[in-house]
Amino acid sequence: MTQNLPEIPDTPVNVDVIAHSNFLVSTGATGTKFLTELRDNKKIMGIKCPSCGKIYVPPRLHCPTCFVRMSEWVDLSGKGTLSSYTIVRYQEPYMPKEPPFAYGVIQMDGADTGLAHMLGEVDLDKIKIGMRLEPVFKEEREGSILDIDYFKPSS
Amino acid sequence: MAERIAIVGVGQTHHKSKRPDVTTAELCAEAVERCLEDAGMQMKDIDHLVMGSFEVADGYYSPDKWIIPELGVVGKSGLEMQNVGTTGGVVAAASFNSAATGLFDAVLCLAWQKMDEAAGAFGRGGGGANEYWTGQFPMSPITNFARRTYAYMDRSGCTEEHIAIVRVKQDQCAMKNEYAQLRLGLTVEKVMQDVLLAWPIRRLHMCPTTAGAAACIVCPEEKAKKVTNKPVWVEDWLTCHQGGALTMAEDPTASTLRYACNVVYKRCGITNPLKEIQAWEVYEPASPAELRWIEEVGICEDYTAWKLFEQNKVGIDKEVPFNPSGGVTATNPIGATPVVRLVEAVLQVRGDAGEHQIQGKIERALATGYGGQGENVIMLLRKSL
Amino acid sequence: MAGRVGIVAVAQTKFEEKKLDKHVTELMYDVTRAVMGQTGLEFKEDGTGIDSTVAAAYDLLHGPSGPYMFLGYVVGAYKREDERVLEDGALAVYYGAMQILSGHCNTVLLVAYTKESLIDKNLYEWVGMDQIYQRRVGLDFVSAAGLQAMRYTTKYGITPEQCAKAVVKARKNAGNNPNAMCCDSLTVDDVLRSTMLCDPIRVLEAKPTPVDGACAMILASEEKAKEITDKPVWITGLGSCYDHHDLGWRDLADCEALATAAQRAYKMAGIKDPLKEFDVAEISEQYSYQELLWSEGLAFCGKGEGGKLIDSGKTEMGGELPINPSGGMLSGLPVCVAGMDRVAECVLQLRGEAGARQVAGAKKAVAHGVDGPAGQLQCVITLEN
Amino acid sequence: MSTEEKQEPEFIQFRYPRQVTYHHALGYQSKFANGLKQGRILATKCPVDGRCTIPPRIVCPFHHVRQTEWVDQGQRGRLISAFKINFPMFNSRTGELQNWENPIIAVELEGGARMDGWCAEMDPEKLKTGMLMEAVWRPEEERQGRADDILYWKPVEE
Repeated sequence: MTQNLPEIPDTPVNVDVIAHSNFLVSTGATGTKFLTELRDNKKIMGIKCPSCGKIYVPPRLHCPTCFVRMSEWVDLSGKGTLSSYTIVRYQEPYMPKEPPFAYGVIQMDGADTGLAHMLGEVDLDKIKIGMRLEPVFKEEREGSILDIDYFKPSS
Repeated sequence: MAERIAIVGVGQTHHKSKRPDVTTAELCAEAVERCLEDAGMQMKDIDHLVMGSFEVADGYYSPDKWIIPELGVVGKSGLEMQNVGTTGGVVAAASFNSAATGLFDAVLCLAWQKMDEAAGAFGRGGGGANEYWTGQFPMSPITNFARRTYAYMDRSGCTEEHIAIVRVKQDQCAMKNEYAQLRLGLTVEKVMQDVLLAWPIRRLHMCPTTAGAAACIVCPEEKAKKVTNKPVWVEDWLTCHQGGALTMAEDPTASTLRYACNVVYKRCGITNPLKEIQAWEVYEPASPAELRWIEEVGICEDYTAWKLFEQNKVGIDKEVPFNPSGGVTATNPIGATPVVRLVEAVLQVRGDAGEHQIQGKIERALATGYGGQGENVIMLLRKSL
Repeated sequence: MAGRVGIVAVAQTKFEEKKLDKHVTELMYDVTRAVMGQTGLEFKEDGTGIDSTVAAAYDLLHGPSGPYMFLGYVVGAYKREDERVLEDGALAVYYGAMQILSGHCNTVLLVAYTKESLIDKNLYEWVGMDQIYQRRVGLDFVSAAGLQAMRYTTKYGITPEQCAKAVVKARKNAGNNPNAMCCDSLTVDDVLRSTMLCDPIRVLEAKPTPVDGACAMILASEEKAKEITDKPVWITGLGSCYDHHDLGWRDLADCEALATAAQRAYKMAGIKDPLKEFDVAEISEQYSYQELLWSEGLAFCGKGEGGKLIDSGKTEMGGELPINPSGGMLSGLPVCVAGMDRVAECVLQLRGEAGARQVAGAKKAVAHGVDGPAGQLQCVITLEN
Repeated sequence: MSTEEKQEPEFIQFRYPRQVTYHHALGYQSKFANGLKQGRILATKCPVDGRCTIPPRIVCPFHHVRQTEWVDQGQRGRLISAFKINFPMFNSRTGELQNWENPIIAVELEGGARMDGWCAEMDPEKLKTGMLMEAVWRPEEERQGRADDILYWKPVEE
């Protein structure tokens, strides 16, 4: 019975294994507050560190440098300045828009950080770092960062 | 080199089945806050982090990146370790190694799992699958332990009722542990009537799905003595894995626990483990596993552990002080579970375990991590140097 | 630091687009047996062989159920110390060195393997973004790099030509490296004519993908290293550092984390003027702009001077500090393996065994690894012969 | 597996449904898969102690030697263990969640290797350790070199 079985080929075989998942994401009390404000009041909120005074958006529960709990919410106008952008020209199934479209980092007025989101209502060739932007909200909102449809140039 | 190291602070979350009120990162921060408070330290005192979770159940690639800012440790060094069920064990081992280099004053060891978010993570052939072959069978930790227990019962003469007694003992311990997730007030009858998942494993026999995190701070000798007056020394540690050497079909009883314990006992001069180690926190993912593990750590002869339960000799302040916290069948945030074991062992050594504290002097405690099909991490703690 | 850590053997596979005829264990086998052959070390239970294995691998990329646990036997994990770092391979070297510095191990086998051809790399990296905000808007590591590139080039006036030069240099250098995937004589114009991928990054300016391959090495304590080989390469400095995860929370044009990691390593190694003191650098640049930006972080030049540095020709072969004589990631290296392979390339250089890509008389080298979006986790390792 | 605790409704949660296909290159295991396509069960053999393993392994985990010899394991084997799962699990061929009616068994083949399989006998009570089992294959044109190329194992009279 022992042989090296030449009659069975060594031809490389490739097997596809399908893996499913359906992960649930908890946004937590802090995330919920931020997302609820987006949904119900079309408002972008920042959160302020009681120790260093910095205002963060999107919020977290703890200050990333002081490690103290943050609970003071700050109303932001939603307006901001573009600090960087990129134009996506490849397609992936997880993208919310058809390429080409632009992502930007928007330095929010009244906050110490920027928010990474999409840009819209703008000629892709005319995007400039430093341009002023304001959010455009979706008509139907569900409590997600995508309730902001995109940021557009403000006059 | 080889600094002696001690654990100067521990913290864990109250383990729950669901935590919609926090993100995974916030859950970790909760354990870290408690840990720092316990040690009387601040985040700025920490200079290195070792962290980890079972990434497959997290649905994340490298979740440390996202969690780091929540912990206020941007700008610090660190790394993420992972090895399925033993993740917490390798995280602890890595934090011990890092602290023992003497390069850092304080190393934070953190592990977490938020199982309420991991729907179907194990339906994908987790916990027992070579990625191509065994992954094609509908295997899970449940089926693994069904086989393991079947083999154990076959060889030992232990019955389903004995396994139910084990589960009841675990629950009795958990009832005294405020951090435990399942505190049910079980009886043998209740366990015997529970839903059968795969004979002889019932739902109550398997570890629950838990959202929880645990952390500890490890310091080299000099720093440890400055920080606290009750450091718990880490006498030895060992990761000992099976590495897919045997599938469940090949040997359903494969385990490296006995081998690993013997290596550690030899290095530390332990000849009578039951006498020399006064508290045990051993990772048993299913209640029948506790029987086999008691034998493998050297407490009794092979295939006789069920008799100890029959004679009511296992539990807090009993002859065999095994898993006073209630163990893994009460609480199982997978990746974090070995660190929970470590935290509980530290509390026992310090005498701070509260209601489930073992009375009498505890000089040594042993905690383990378990994963896959018989991978083990051993952590041996000591009260005095 | 008392005692040093020596690297006594390195091995790498040829890096190819799709190794469809090879299972991932074959890649692991090839490289680990090669380093074992070079040193004569084996896996032995009596303690005379290799003490420990540290792997660097991304489980989610290789299978749905924690596959490393079932592949570990290939690298001798059975009944031995076996841990896995869920980061870039450079972090595995970092941690492997700690296992030795802690006095816990004398010899450590390191292995990093990746088969990018298994799943879509972009999809996999998208899962590495925070799940509530950045992942939801569809950002992945490519678009994160696009944002960083745009910010960096705009802030400091870096020209597209300067970035393109990094690609031209990498591909030219790769011609001297028999293991490299892409080696051709591109011109700056060729690069600038290639399709735009994610402004300002063009297709040729991104790391080719998919790439399959593996890398292994053996670390040993000072005493042991001298026994094993007469050409050990010493690890003189180690540093790692985390940055913010949220792309809007840091200035993408300045890589603070890398600067901190580099300073940690340089302080340990006593390096004051890296451009002068190092003879060769191997860095992980997944995109052309990163060679310039990482050069700044590694203090080869001042902030914003990365463009000038590449214009000066100092980083070409034969220049003052050749960067990536091997071709680096732009010539095609798998993620995760890249960091360890950078260290391996430095070792070859310091041993004078780098063949056609040898930098004559190299004595000190620096290797760099990176993980996370837009270089969130950085690791720097300095080496000396 | 636990008793459900009451869930607070006011926290926002959402899901990421995802399907990932892993393209496994079997490499040295290809001969094993090609064997399945031909209706044959092969195993690798350790040159030191002659132990046969399924799935095939590139090195012997215990002796660390390269395993290059292939051994045909025959079509029959003895039952080692059997169990039935009473909850749905994913099928990796279809990617669907399904109930598994057939018990899952382990058999020790004539060649000495042990492997998993499904059993034709639905009643676990009728399965006895040591029973002789025989492989029942999918039609040749449906075989893909996968575990379920063997549809199930059926008990045979001795």
